[in-house]
Amino acid sequence: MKIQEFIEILKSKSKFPFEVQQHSEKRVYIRIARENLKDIAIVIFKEMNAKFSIASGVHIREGFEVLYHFTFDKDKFICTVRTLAPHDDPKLDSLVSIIPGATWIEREIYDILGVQFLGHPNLKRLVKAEFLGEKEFPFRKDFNIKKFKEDHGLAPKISFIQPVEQTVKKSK
Amino acid sequence: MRSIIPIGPFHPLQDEPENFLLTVEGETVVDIDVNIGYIHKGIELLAQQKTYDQTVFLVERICGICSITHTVCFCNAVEDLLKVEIPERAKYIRTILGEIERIHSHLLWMGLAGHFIGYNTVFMWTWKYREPILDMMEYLTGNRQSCGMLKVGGVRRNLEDSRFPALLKTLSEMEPKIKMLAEAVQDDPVLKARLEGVGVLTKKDAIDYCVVGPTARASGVDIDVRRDDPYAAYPYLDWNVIVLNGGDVYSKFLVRVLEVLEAIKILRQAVKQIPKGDFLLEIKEIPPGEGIGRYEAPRGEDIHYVRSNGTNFPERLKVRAPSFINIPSFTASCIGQQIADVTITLAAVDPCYSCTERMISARDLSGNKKYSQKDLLEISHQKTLEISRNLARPADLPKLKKYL
Amino acid sequence: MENLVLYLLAFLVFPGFLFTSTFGLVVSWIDRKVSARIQWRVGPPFFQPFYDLFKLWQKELIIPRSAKGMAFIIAPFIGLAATSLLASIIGIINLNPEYQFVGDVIVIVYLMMIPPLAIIWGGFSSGNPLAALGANREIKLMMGYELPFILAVVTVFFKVGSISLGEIIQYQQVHGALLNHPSMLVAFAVSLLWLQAKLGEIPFDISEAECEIMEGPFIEYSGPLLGVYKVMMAMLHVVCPWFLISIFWGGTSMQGWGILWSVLKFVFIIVLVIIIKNTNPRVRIDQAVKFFWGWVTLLALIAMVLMFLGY
Amino acid sequence: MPNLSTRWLKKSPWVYHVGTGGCNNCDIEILDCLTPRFDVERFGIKLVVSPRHADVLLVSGPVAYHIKPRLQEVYKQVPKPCVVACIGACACSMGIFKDAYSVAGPVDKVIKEIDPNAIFVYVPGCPPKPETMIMALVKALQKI
Repeated sequence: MKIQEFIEILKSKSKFPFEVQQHSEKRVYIRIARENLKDIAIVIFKEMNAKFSIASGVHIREGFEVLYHFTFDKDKFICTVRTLAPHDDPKLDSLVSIIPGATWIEREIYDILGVQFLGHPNLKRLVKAEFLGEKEFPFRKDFNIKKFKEDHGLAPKISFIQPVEQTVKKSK
Repeated sequence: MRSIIPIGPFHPLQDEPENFLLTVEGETVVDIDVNIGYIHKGIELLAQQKTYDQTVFLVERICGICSITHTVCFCNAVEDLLKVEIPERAKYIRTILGEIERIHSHLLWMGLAGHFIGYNTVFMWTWKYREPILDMMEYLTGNRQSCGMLKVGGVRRNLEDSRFPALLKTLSEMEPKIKMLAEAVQDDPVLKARLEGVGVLTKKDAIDYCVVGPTARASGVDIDVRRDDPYAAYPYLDWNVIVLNGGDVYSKFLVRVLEVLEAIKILRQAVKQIPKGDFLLEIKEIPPGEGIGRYEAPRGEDIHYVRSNGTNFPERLKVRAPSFINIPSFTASCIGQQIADVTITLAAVDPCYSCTERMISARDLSGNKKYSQKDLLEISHQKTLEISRNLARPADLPKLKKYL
Repeated sequence: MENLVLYLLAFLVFPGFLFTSTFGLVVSWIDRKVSARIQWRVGPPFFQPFYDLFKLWQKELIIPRSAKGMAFIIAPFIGLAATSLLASIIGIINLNPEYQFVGDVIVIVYLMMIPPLAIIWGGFSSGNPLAALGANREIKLMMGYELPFILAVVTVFFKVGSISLGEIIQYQQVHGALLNHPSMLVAFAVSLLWLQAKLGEIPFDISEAECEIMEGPFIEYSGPLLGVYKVMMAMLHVVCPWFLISIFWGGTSMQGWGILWSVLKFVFIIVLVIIIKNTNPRVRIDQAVKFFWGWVTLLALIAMVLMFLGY
Repeated sequence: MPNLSTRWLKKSPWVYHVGTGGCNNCDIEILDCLTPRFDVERFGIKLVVSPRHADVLLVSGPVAYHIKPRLQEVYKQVPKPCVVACIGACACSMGIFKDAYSVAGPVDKVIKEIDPNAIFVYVPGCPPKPETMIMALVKALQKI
């Protein structure tokens, strides 16, 4: 199955619009609206037997972009589905009910970017459990590491080595 | 009676801190929780403050054992972004380094596996066999691990042709020893009794949990990035993907032994076929865009996602290490096992926490239970109190309570 | 009064505490050195066990808050005292079989159960779940290995027709070592397996498996108390083989070439233990108990049947 | 000070290994020291599995935020006198992870918070070679 064939099959099976951007022979990116996320996951994961690899969340100007990477091992290409959650309403449908392996990564994205996943069975904070505030998300662009480190007492105080007073006896 | 056995955070089972909470009935495990995240450092965020050249050194330090893995994977991702083809010689050099790393990583695991089941002689012998390979790494690149050889667009330094004969000599000295090890594993009745049928991960579970690498291949799932998404010089070489159907620790052990033999085969061909010429492609600038790199690490498939905005610094780097996907499969393979078998089952995945935790901390896999340090202490205190109640006279109880 | 002084000397100096512990530490050096040689290493220097012990003696003693203080402290000393007593009884009777008393073998077998019991007590009292698990395993293992061993000892009783160690040794001085009989050889093999488990060596070091439960019962012990345990284990490495030599292999003699021959017998048993230790992985507790109650007990019964048949 | 305790400590240092967020490199090099090529048992050095038995803490890696209280707890459990050996560039100075947001500080800073008089040995390198570690330990024990 080449990427063109894959796109054709996808077009015939899905009833919603999507935008295709072919990067190279092995990589293809598909942009969809966030309402259709679950439908496309069902088509790709359940019907076309792709392997779910990982999702990445990026903070861009328009909002939070989440990319789901699906690998087709036999056909030697990766299909990446990208979708956008806007700033004022950072919410996406959770894929856990379709792909059990997405549990950890959705929690991670929730944790670092603050994107809510609707329908996730156990959406809790992960990495910043104890020391980051509820509204502090390290991967957002407005996160200031320097200020954060100073607030939490993590900043290493730069101290130059004090010159040792040398008591050299001058010979008279 | 149910009780909870914490393994870790500091436990000789792993060199790295992690925490497993085993709920046991007698000696049988009925539930397992995985707590990781003790060594989360935030490498992905740190990468955004470093230039592409510096990031190579940073990803090298995601994991010391997979230092070549992550660097090659990152370079693959950036080269995918740039859509460039690197020089042939660089491809071969990457292959050679990667396979040397695979051999030393697998031997390392085998030794540790022997150590976990109390077979220290195996530990010492495999690590003795591993030393010449590390020596070769030092001879070729200048450092035993974390050699800093990779650069976007090729490799930073050349491997001199005059040094390859020494590599071939080491390999031919190693091969009979590895074969002996493979035979010893197949023949030793005690080792077999201890490993066979332990911690079985069925093929269905393997597909459901999306496991990768030797863990998947031992369960009969035929995946290998070197063949499925070729990078470096693998398309030009002749080798086999090892797939076994057992799914138990014994199969995982055997897959790794056989993969070492395959790696020796690959190395011999690569050294023979390596072309002369350029080894570094000059990269002037990195345009806006995104790229995905894949690499077959000793532990499984590694994926890097890089997004550039045209500046010197990557806008986003996402790392998915193989252990991240493999660790959840503990739930499938550990429940119903004996405590004595759990350690080797956990180790059989060859979990690498440095890789996994560059961004993630997982808690409470089963979803409903979570014990804090305090709860655990409380539980263990209750248990000791109960035991002492059974052992001691009633008159002593107030005294005992004082100590608890 | 004079007797009391002599008894005290026997208990504290020779062949009791001082002699056995010194000899035991040398044995533990042999253990580490031979293991190292098998693993292609050089191994520690000769005085290493002594250095370790002196260092432990100088270290700080920490009693964890969760531990039950008195039991935690007393347990190792009880084990040590029992082992010293064992050493003096076995040693004196070996020196002069006239000092026997009726049923001393039974006393010895009972006393040999005290060191593991001390470990179990210490483990439970330290209030650590892993230590409790290790102690738990030690109990199961003890139940496993004592049965076949007692059967083997009973076989000796029937063969000699006596239950005192002195008479067993005297019988062997007259009729030659019991090992010359096939039935006794089988019983000796059973006892060697018992020895391996008793000394807590691989493949039966289940209770203190370092990779699974981190030294088990010893996990919370530090400094001098750990040192006491170390000495106790070292002494057990002398006492248990010595007992086996006494009842199966003609005992030890302290005169002329007899000393050399006794030491050779001893070294043979110890090296056998070390080799078994280094060529086997650890077994699971259920496998170990099944092994002892199944195959080893069967072997002990075979020995008994052979003995009654006159072999 | 010619203390009796340190005299024997030199002869038999038992080490306990704590990984606090390094990249594994130093950890496996520490294990390498035990194996036939280097064999630290020659010097009486032994890897123990419980901090209660330890004389030397080998700490590898920058101290990640989550591991900080655990490291301090382990340090409290070690019977004194003991030595803390910072293995690798990260443990000595946080190395490449200096700017990371979840790193609490180098090892000496973290341990000095609970015990200002702790004794430290620094073994720089990324990763330090096993020979370096052995030399550092032997030298450090000669000095105390």
